[in-house]
Amino acid sequence: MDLDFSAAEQDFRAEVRDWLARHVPDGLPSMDTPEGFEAHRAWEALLASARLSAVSWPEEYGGRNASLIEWLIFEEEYWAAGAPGRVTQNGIFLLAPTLMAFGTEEQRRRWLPGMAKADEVWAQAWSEPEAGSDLAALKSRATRVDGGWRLYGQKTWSSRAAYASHGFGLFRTSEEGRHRGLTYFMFPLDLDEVTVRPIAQLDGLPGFAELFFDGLFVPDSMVLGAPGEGWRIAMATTSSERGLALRSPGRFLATADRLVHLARDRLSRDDLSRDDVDRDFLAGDAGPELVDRAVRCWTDAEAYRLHTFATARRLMSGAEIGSASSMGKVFWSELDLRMHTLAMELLGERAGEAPWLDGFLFALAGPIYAGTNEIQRNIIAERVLGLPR
Amino acid sequence: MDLDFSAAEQDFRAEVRDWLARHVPDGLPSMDTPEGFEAHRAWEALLASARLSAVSWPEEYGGRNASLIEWLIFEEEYWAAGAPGRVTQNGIFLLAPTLMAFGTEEQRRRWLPGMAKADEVWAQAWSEPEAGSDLAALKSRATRVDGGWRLYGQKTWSSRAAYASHGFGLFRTSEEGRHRGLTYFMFPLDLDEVTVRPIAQLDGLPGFAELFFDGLFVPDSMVLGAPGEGWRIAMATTSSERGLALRSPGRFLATADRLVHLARDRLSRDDLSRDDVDRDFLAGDAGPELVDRAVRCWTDAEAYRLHTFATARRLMSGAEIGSASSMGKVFWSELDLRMHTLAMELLGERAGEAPWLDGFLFALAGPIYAGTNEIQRNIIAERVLGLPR
Amino acid sequence: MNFAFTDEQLALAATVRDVLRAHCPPAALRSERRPAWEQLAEIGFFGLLLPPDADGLGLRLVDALPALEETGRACLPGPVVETAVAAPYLLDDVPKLASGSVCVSVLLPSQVYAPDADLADLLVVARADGLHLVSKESVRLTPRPGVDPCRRLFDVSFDDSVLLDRSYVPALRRATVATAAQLIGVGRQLLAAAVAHAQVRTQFGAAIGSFQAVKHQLADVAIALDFAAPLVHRAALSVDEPVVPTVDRDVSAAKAAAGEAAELAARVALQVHGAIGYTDELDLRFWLARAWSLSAAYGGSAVHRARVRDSVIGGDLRRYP
Amino acid sequence: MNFAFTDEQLALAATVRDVLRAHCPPAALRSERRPAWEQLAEIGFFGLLLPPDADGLGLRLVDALPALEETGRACLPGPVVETAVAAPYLLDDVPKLASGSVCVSVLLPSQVYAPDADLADLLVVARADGLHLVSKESVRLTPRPGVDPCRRLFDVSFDDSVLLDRSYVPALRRATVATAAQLIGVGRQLLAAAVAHAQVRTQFGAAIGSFQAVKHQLADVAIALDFAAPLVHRAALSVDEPVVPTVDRDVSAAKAAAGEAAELAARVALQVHGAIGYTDELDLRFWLARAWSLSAAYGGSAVHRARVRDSVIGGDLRRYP
Repeated sequence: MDLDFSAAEQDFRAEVRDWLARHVPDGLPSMDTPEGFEAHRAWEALLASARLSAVSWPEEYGGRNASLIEWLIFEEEYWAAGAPGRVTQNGIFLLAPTLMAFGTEEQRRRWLPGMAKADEVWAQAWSEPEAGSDLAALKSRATRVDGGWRLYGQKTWSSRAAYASHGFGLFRTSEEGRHRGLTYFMFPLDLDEVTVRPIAQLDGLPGFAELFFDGLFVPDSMVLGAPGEGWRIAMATTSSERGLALRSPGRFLATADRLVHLARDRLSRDDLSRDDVDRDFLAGDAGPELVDRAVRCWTDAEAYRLHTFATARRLMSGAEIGSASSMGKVFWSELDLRMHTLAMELLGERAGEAPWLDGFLFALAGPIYAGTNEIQRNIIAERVLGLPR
Repeated sequence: MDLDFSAAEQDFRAEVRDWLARHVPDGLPSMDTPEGFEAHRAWEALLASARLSAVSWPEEYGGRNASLIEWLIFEEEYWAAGAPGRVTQNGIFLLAPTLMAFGTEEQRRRWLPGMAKADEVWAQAWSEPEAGSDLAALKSRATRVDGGWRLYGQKTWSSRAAYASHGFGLFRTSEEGRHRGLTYFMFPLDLDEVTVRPIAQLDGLPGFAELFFDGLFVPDSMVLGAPGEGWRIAMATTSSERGLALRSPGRFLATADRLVHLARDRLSRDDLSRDDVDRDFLAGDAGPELVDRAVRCWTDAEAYRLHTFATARRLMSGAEIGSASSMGKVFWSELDLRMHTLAMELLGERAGEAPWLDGFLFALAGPIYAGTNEIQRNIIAERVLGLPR
Repeated sequence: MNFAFTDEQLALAATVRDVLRAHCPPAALRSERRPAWEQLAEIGFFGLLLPPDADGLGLRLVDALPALEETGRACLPGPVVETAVAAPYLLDDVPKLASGSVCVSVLLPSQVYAPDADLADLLVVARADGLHLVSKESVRLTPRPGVDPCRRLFDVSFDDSVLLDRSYVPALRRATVATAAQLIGVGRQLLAAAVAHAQVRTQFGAAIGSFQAVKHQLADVAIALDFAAPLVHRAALSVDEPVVPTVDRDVSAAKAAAGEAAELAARVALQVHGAIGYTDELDLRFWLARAWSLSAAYGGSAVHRARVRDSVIGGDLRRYP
Repeated sequence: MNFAFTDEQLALAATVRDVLRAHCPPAALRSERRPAWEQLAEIGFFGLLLPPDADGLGLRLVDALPALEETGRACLPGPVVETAVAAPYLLDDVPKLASGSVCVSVLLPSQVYAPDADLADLLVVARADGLHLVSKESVRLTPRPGVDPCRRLFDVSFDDSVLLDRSYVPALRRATVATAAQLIGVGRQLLAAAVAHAQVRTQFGAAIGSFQAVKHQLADVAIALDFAAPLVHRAALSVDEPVVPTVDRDVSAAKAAAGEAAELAARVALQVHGAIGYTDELDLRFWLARAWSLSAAYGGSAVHRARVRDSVIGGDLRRYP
C-alpha cells in the first residue's frame, strides 16, 4: 500500500495545472442561460483542443488513454483551478461509458469526437412524471417503422435539455415484462416531433426541461445495444453515474478548501464586529462551532479522496464496484449538502452573493437524484450487508 | 399564557427543597445490590414519612393531592438535590396510575399505602422472550381455578424483580384474539411457584430478571380490571409510561446542569494541561466543540421542561396526550443519550468514575425500552401526521 | 402557571389566518409585494403592540405570537415584523403607524441588509453614533442578491436623518422573537406540504409516505418544531416582563431553535418532494426560501447558539421562572 | 499509486485472524487476561515492527495494519498495542521483546491511566522531566474504574526508574494509529453482529432487518467505517515516512474518525439488539466496552478533532501526497 504518484502521473499533473492556470476563464454566465451555454461550449472546445475534455478516452476519440488515477488527478486540478462546470457532463460521463461498453464502433466514431469538442451537447432523459427513481415504470414508447423507430411520450427532469442538441434515454419497445421491454435510444432535440419545455428552478433558470415526443423518428443507427436490452445497459450507466464516474473527489476537495477559507474569514469578521455597534449583540462569537464543522467537512472530503484512490485501484485491477458505489453516493451527496449548508450559515444574509447559493441549490438535489439516498441505503443494507428485502 | 407559579406552588417548592436539603443521603450503593436495595427502601420510607414519595396521590393513600404542576416542581427539586433513584418507580409510576384508573377501592386501599412506603416493592413484567415491543404476542397464560387463577410461562426484562416483593403483567386467559384474550395480574414473587432468575447487565448487576411461572396461584382480588381487559388497561399504563408520568423533566434538568459544570471543568483542565508535558500534544483545545454540544443539551432540557408545562396544562384541562407522548419519548430518550455520551467524551479515560457511567448505561436503554424510538416515530408519522400505515 | 395560549390569543390568530387565507393565497406571492396588507390593517394588526394613546391595542408580544406564526405559515411577504413589531418600540408619535398606512423597515445590529426597504416610508438604521430615522425621500437603496424573492434585501445609505434618542434593544429583541414565531409557522407549513405530498405520491407501487425512512424524517421534523415552539413562547414572555435577567439568553435560544427546526423542515420537504420540489412551478419554493431567509435574519442560528453558550458557560444556569 | 493492501500484508492479517479464531474465542474474554499471547508470539507478532538486529521483521506500521485490525475484530485483550507497537520505538536492547516474553505498558501524554499495567514487566511513563523506564518490581499501581473489563486501567507511581533519552512522539503516533486500526476492527465486528441479529430476530412477524429504519442505521454504520478506514491507512503511511509535514494532522484525523465510527457502530448494535444487547450473557458487551475504551485511549475524538482544526485553520491545507 502506498500513496506515491509515479513520475508520469506527476508530470501529467504539472501539465494540467500549467495549462489551466493559463486558460481558465473568470466566472462564465450560468450554463442555463443561452449566452452562458454558448460560453461553456466554447470553453469545452478549448479544453478539447488540449485533449483535456475527456482524458480517459482513447486517443482516436479525442482523449489520452489516461488511467483512472490520472483522471482523478485531472479532476483535482480542474476544480482546484476554479474551472467552469462541465456542460458536456451528461454526454462524457453518462452516455460515453455506455457507448464504450455497448455501442458499435460506428456509433463511437460518429458521436464521441463531437461530444468531446461540445459540437454536440447531450441531455439525459431518465425520468418520467410517473417514474422517479423507479426506471422500470417508464411509459414512453417506441414503435417500429421502416429503418428505425418513432418515439412517443413524455420525459421530465431532463438536465441540459433546454439548450442541448441531443438526448438519450429509455423507451418501451414491447410490453413483455417491466424491464425486458425497454430499449436505449439516442435522439436529436432539434426536430419538430420533439417539444422541449424548460422547467425553471428555484433560481428561475431552466436547469431541466420536459420533453414531449410525438413520433420523433430515430434511425436504427441511434439505438444503443439490442432492442429490449435498455434496462441492463441503463443499470450499467446509472451505476457509473452513482459510482466513480460522475463524482470524482476533485470538486469536493475544492469546495472544502473554499469552505475553510470562508470559515476563517468569518472568524476575522467576528473579531472586527467587536469594535462596532454590533459589539454587545454579537459578543457571542459564532466561530468555534462553525469552524469545527468546516474542518470536519474538510477531513471528510479527504476521506472521500482516499476512499476513491482505493476504489480506483480495485477497478484498475479488474474488480467491480457494484453496490459499494451506493456508499460513495450517500457519502458525497451528504457531504456536499453539509458543506453548502454550512456556507449558507457562514454567509448569513450575504448568502445570496457568491457562487455558494447556486452550489447550495445544486447540492440540495444531491441526495435526491441518481437514486435517492433512501434507496441507496436500502441497496447497501440488502446487497452489501445482506439484510432481507 | 404565563410561566408564573402560584404562591401555593412556590411554598410547596420551598418546603420540598428545604426537606430534601436536610434529608438527602450521600450516594447510596446501587439498588441492584441487596444492601443497596434495602438502603433505597429505607430512603423511600423516610420520603413517605414526609408524604413526599407520591405527592400526586390522594391523601388517604399517602399522597398530598398535588397537581401535575406541583408534581413537576417536586421532580425538579428531587433531582436537583441529587436524591437517590426511585426503587418504587415501577409501582408508583406504572402500576399505581392503573390501580387508580381501573382498580377497585379495596385494591387501592390494600396496595397503594404499602407501595408509597416501599413496604412492598413492585417489578414490571411486560416482556417475554418472543415479545419485545409487541405486547400482543404474549404467550404466558393463566388458567381459571377455584377462587382465582394459576399463572404459567416466562417473563423477561422484569426490572427490579431481582429483589422486589411483587410483580404485575399480562397473561393470556383465553385464545380469542391476540389482544382480547389478555388479563392484567398482580402477583407475589416470594412463592415457590415462581422462580426469579436475575440477569446481569453490562455493569454486572442484576437490573432485570427473568420470571418462570409454574402454576403460581393468584386470587381474584389481584386481577386488575375484568378478565380479557388486560390489553386495554396495559395500553393506558404504557402510554403513561411513555408519556408524562415516567419522564418528568426534573431528572434531565439536573443532568444538563451537571453536564455544563463538567464541560467547564474540562475547559479549565485543558488550560492546566498547557503547563505540563501534555502541552504540545493537547495543543488542540477540545473545549469549544464539546462546550457547544453541552450547552445545546442544556437548552434542549429547558425546551423539554417548557414543553412539559404545556402538556401538563392540557392534561389538567382534561385533554389526552395520546400519540403526542411519542414525541416526548423520542426527544427525552435521545437527549438523555446525547448528554451521557458527551459526558463520556468529556471524561475520556476517566469515564469509569461514576456517576456518569451508570447513567450512560441507563441512557443507552432509553431509545429501546417503553417502545423503541423506531416504533415511536412510526406512531408519530401515522397517528399524529396521518401518513399511511 | 398556564403555559398555553388563551382563547383570546388563539382567536386573534384565527382572525389573521382567515384574512391571509382570503387575501394572501400562494398565487399572490408571485404577483404582489404586500398582499393582505390593507386587510390586516383593517383588523388592527399593525396596532396590536402600540399603546392605546397611539390608537393601538397595547397587547404584549406573547398575545400576538400565534398571529405572527400565522403570517409565517402563509409566507406573508412585506416588512411585517419590522412595521408591526419593531417600529412600535422605535418610533413615537407616528400617528399613522397603527393604521398600517406607514410602512417601516429597519437595519439594526445582527442584520446585514434592510428587508423590503424599497417598500418602506420610514427606515430606522443603527450606526455607531446611534439610531437614525430616515425618510423614504432621503434614503439611497442598493439592492443586494438574496435567497428569498419575497423578502428583498437592500444596502442603505443616507445624508439626512433624525437621531432617535433611544435604545434599539427592546425593538430588536421583539423583532427576533417575532421572526422566530414566523419560522415556526413556515416550518409547520413545510411539514404539512411534505406530508400531503407523501400521502399521494407513489413510487414502486406504494405511497412514499408509507416508507419508514420517509415517515421517520417527517416525524423528526414534527419533533423539532414541537420542541422549538415552547422556547419561542418563553422568549416572548421574557421580553414582555419588565426585567428578566435571562432575556437575551431566552431570545437567542428561541431564534436558534426555530431557525434550525425550519431549516430541517425545508430540507426534508425537498427530500420528500424530490426534483419537483425544486421547480418554479410548485409553491413550495416560496416557503423554502422563507425558511432560509428568516433563519439568517436578525442573527443566524450559530450566532445565537454562541450567545446562549457564552451566557450558560459564563455561569448563568438560572431557569425562568 | 497503489492505495490498497498488498497480498503480503493481507496474508499476515489472515494468519493473525486464524490464530485469534483458534485461541481468542469470545469465551476466552471471560476467563483469560492475555489469551492467544503465546501463539501470537510464536508467529512473530511482537517482533513485526522491531529491526532485524533485535530479532524483528523490520516491517512498517502499514504492513501490520490489517493484522492490528484483526486484533480489534477479535476484541483481543492485553497490552497488545503497547507491547507490539509502542515498545519498539521506546526501548532498545530488550532482547526478549521480539519473543513476546516481555510485556509492556505505557503512560504517555494524552493517556490518563496505564492500560493493563498489572500485566506489564516494564512500564514507560512520561513525566515533565522526560521518559521513565520502570520495572515491575519498582512500580506501584492503583486500579482505576474503567468501562472495559478486558482493558484495566491503573494509576502509576514509582521511585526507581531509568530515564530514557528519547522522544515519546514516534511511539505515541504509532500507538494512536494502531489503536485507530483496532477501532475499525471492533466496529466491523459490531456491525457484523448487529446484521446477524437483525437477520434472525423477528418482531411484528418480520425479521427486524427488513425494517427500513434498521436497514438505514446499519447502512450508516457501514458508511462510517468504510470512510474512516482510509484515513487510518493514510496515517500509517504518514508515520512510516521519514518526514511528512502533515503527520500529526493525519494521525489525529484517523483516530477521531475511527473512534466516532466505532462508537456509532456500538450505539446501533445496541439499538438493534435491544435489551438483550445489554446483558452479561451476550458477548456483544465486550465489543461495546472495547469501542468505548479505545475511543477514549490515546486522546478522545474531540481532542483529535481539535488538533486537526488548529492545523487546518492554521492554514495547513496541504494534502499528502
